[in-house]
Amino acid sequence: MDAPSSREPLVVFDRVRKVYPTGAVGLDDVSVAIYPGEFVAIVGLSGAGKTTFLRAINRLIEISSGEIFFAGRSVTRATPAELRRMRRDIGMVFQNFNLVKRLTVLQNVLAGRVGYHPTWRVLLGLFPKEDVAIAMKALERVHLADKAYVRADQLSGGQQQRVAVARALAQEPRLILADEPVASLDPVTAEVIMDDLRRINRELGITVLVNLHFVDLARRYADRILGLRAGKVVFDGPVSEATDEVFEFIYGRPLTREDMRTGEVAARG
Amino acid sequence: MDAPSSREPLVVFDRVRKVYPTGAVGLDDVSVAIYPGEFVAIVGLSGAGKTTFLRAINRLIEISSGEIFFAGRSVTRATPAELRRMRRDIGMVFQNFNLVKRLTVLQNVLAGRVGYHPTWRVLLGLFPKEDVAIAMKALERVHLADKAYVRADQLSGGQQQRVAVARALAQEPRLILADEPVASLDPVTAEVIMDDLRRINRELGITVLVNLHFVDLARRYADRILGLRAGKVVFDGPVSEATDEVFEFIYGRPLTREDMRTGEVAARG
Amino acid sequence: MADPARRFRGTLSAFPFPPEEGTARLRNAALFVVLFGLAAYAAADTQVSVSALVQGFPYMGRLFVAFFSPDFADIARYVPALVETIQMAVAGTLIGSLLALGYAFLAARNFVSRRGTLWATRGFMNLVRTIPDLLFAALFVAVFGIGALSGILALVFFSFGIVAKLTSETIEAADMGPAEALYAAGATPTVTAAYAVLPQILPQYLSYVLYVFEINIRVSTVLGLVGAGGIGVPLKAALNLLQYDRASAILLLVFVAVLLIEWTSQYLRRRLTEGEPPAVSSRPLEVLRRFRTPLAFLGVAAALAWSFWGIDLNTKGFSVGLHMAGRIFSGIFHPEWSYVPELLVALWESVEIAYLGTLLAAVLALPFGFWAARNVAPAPLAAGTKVFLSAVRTFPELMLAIVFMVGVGPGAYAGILAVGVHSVGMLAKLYGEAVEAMDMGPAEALRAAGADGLGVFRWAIFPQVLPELLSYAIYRFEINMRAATVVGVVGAGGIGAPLLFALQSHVWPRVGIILLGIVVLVSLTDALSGAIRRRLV
Amino acid sequence: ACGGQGSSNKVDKLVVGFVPSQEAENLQAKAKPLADLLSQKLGVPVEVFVGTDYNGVIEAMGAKKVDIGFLNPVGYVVAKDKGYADVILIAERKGQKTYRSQFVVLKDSPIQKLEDLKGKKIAWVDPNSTSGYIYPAAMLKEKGIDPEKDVQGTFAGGHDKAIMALLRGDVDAAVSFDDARSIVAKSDPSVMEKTRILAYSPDIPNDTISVRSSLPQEWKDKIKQAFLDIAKDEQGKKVIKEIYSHDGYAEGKDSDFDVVRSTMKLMDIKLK
Ligand SMILES: Nc1ncnc2c1ncn2[C@@H]1O[C@H](COP(=O)(O)OP(=O)(O)OP(=O)(O)O)[C@@H](O)[C@H]1O
Ligand SMILES: Nc1ncnc2c1ncn2[C@@H]1O[C@H](COP(=O)(O)OP(=O)(O)OP(=O)(O)O)[C@@H](O)[C@H]1O
Ligand SMILES: [Mg+2]
Ligand SMILES: [Mg+2]
Repeated sequence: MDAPSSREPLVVFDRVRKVYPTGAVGLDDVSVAIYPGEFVAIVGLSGAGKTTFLRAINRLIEISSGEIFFAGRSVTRATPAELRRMRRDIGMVFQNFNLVKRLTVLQNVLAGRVGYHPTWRVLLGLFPKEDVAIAMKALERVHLADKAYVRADQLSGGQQQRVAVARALAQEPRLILADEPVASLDPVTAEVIMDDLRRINRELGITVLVNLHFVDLARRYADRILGLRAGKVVFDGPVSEATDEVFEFIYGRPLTREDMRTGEVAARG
Repeated sequence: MDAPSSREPLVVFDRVRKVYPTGAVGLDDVSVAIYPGEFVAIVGLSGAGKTTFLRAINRLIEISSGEIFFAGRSVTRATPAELRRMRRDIGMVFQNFNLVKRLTVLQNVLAGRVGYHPTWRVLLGLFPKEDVAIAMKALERVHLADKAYVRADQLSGGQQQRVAVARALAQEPRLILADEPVASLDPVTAEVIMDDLRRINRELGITVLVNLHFVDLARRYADRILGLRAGKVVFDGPVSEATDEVFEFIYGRPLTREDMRTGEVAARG
Repeated sequence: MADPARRFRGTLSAFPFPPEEGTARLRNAALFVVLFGLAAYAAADTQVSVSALVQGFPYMGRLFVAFFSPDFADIARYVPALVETIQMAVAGTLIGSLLALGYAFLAARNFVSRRGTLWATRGFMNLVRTIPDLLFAALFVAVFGIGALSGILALVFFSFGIVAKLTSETIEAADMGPAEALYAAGATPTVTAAYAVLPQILPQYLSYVLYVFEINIRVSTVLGLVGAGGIGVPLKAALNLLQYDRASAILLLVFVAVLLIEWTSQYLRRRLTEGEPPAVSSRPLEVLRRFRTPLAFLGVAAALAWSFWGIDLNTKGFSVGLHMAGRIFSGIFHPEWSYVPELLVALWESVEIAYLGTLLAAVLALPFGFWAARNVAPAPLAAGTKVFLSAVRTFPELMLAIVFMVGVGPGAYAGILAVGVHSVGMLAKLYGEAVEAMDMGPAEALRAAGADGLGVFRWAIFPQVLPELLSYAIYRFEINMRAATVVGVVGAGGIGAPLLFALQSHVWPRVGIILLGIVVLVSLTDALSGAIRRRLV
Repeated sequence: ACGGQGSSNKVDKLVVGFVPSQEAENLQAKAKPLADLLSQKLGVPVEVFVGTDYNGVIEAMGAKKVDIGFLNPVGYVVAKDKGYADVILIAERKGQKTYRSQFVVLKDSPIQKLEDLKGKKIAWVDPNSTSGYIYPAAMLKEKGIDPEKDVQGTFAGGHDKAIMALLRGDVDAAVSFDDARSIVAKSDPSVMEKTRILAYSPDIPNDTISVRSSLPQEWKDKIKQAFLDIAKDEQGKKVIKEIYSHDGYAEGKDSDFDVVRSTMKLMDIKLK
């Protein structure tokens, strides 16, 4: 890995605050830069602001003050059309996969291409041949090319999440945001997904920002860890520095078996 | 535990065969006896006939030949009314919980009592006070008494499964059948459910028959293991005898990390 | 350890209901008392009596017998009329439903967040639904003349009103996760709606469209009212001359046509919405799959072209028509306020009849709905019940009205019975569909716990489908309140007859005040039913 | 209506069924005073109801649920044929027992006589309407024009709608009762200047007061007398005028409707 500082940052948070209408503080004066090629895990207790952080980047939520930049351009002040162009370059993977169950796997992956074509073309479902090729390529990367014509609801949870990763890939994005992509999966499948994300990061150089609940996964996959507490960045450093003490500081309490994906058993083993 | 052989068996399979209309063989000449108070894990590959085995006991499926007895009476030849009486004594826990999402937790648990009352009473929803007490008691056993008046769809998956266990308990059954009760739960929650089942088995003496996919769970919780392969019982013995070799024989292949609930990590740890 | 259950029981203690549960129960009980009390009052007020019905059986039987000996002598004249009706129904349904599909998104809370916009779009949608088809017919005849164009337009608006409402409710219930994923991928709102939400709602949308299409064929009387011809004209003629043998021949024809259409479209729908065939890499299949959407568009366009084929769309007297429409509107917008006292009486009668009729239907439809559901009833029973319900829906309201008038004499009671029986056909069909869409897991769990059929029904099926059943019943109540014809024929009072008279004699200010009354009443019902549903669901 | 079936001789209540014609715009409110008058004259309670269609009234008379019906000519003929009803009186308007149907054309239309209608577009009312189809169509037939084949006919669904179609220029001629233009005048006052009457039909008997056949003769007579009395007294006159613009009632007998029957027969409308 190059030293991040030698390059232009891909994402910049400049004194960002997000206060929800209920008064809850999502982000509290966050200033952070993410560099191309990084694999960053964002950790923190429930309610720490992890989701808020990710969704602020592609403006699925509007921030209250400060400014966010993506690839040097302001997300915060982008017009709707500009925003759509930026979003095209940012893939997103959700905890609940968010596939259209009734469509085939291929159609779901093609959904990642909609940002590239005029509305009428998408409405008619006329994607160019190259798009189909890109989508199939993305499916191959997650080892699901053979399921291309299967309906999404016929897949297992893990397979669905891999389709969601393929959809993000099909966008040919520069950045992938993943909000607890493995929280609803069993541990074996969780690893498969995390492996996929790491491979994508390494092989394609796509920057990955992932929210994780589990300490062990964060340690095992990320290059850099961003610790959030009550909307503030309380830790930011390479994974090697993220000791148990650091996590206990981020969480504001000692680690318990529930902070580990593998629970009691791993502790026993 | 008393030696099982000293008592009357609770469930008896007498040369039971089940062939599905498609020709698939669910059970192939199965003869087995389950004794009161046992905690039996049924293991086997997907398609081995585990579900068929359990559902044959309360006749949710009709067997093709042979005979099944519950508490000394024939299930196979029971009249509809007799069958309902028997089912009342057999609680069942499903992989997907099968709760009525829109009803409260308490109402779902009370549904376990319908077998005890005349139809008109059930139709009017007039359960006697004692039933409510029994239901609350059952909820206490799974530590959910405080959620009694919450709608079932507001609970997490693990909590829903515990409600389902409480519903089975409220039947005041002699036998609980559980068909992969933890397959859709995360490992931490899975243990909570298995703990509940074991406690019920130990403290109330209710016989528990549970289908499990995962070798480690079967080993950790059961007294006795029943190995099925292609509809045949290929292993039947105390858990102490169920070595890795035995499991490999049941599965017809070496154990892989997927056979362990905790996956690779446990293997590593 | 001989009886574990007894040991378990030994440690019981009583658990009282928590206070908030108590008040909720009380409120539910109060609601029940009010609803039941209203029913009892209305029943007394409208002189509902079982013995009167029983005494009427011989006469009703005579009518039925007359009805069940169809005379096909004139079939050569009916077939073209039926084809004409189907053409207009296709055009009206397609246009109305397509407009409704787009519009439904504009009226869905999860797609439009600006309150003002939403208020306006929903308002318009509800208004269209509220305006009686008779009034549409009168307006269109003035502007576009008698004939197919007015007929199609009336059907367009009618279809739009129903489909837009139902579809926007479905959209609001859709899973928004996929939509969010599409926004995040840079999609426009239109694309998001089409790509992430449309596939989710498509099956329901198609069933609404089919449902409306079926109504449009059956309610061909509206077409007759605007001089658009169709099968309604000979049917009405036969009924007026009490020639039930002819009427039944016509209805049989309609029935067969509707069944055929229903079966074909169900087949198509299954092909459209259910899983793709396994990846067969044959070339034509590939092409078909790839161009599925454009092909569907082409199909719709072809159907539209056929439906307008050979239909005379006269637009000559447009300016005269507009002039007339202007006067009509100015009349409608100067409501006859002095009519209010009479209006209130009539509206109240409508409410009573609709309430009792719908209640009757909602209860009668319960068993039929369950018998019609494939997943709870044996297959032959379900199929048979569906055909039977279809037959009930085909039986014209006018005929039902006559039957019950003969049975119990003219008046509100006959109206209630006619409204009730007629509504069963639709309600039971919708109930059945709701049951079929239900999760069968809880039912199995209850069976496994030793429950009998009724126990399973009460504790696993009913609670799951209750919200749907309620909203269908409430929706039907709304329709029944506006339904003019049935209640009018039996002289049961209500708002239908005065509206019809006012329209026929061009007393537009009275039409205006009546319309206002209906709009207010329907809005009130809407609000009230929303509150009731929130409480019970 | 009466004391249940079987004991059809005992009459303890009478039910009167109205069927609206297009001239009656607020029938419901005005029917009640008539019921009171009748009740006063006959000494039994009288109920009234207004239906939107006459077929229900006819069937109900057959089932003894309705005793008195204000039936239009075709309705009466149908009911009589079924053995359900007998005519007792015929309504009078402006001293006439009859009314007419009319052919209307635009003022500047080249059509001057019925024969000119051949091949033209005509708006009828509906197939069972006495003045809106049966009589005028029979007139064409007598002139050698087949109303089903030799003209392009459309059933407009109402007398007003037929006239409106003419006004819009959609058709060359319209038929209606005499004179439905006054209804349309409420939506387009220029209708009178813009149109002219091409021809009138022969006289059509006015609507009837019919009673169910199963009623005892003495009651039929009593009812007839009651209506005649009502038409004579000042207050009663006003009441019946309000309802259907009736001025009075004349004795009616079944043979008065033979003309209707023969016209229907000419038009091939069969009764059974
Ligand atoms: N839509 C919303 N409206 C109001 N408050 C919100 C909303 N979304 C989040 N919050 C609040 O903002 C804070 C940060 O929430 P956020 O969802 O970002 O946390 P998180 O770290 O993702 O938590 P989790 O691990 O539970 O997903 C919390 O206090 C939360 O309650
Ligand atoms: N309803 C059915 N119709 C036809 N065949 C069936 C049916 N249910 C099960 N089978 C077949 O019977 C055999 C045993 O199935 P069963 O469901 O009992 O296996 P299982 O051990 O529970 O598998 P899993 O672990 O996948 O749940 C399989 O070959 C299966 O395909
Ligand atoms: Mg979150
Ligand atoms: Mg199974």
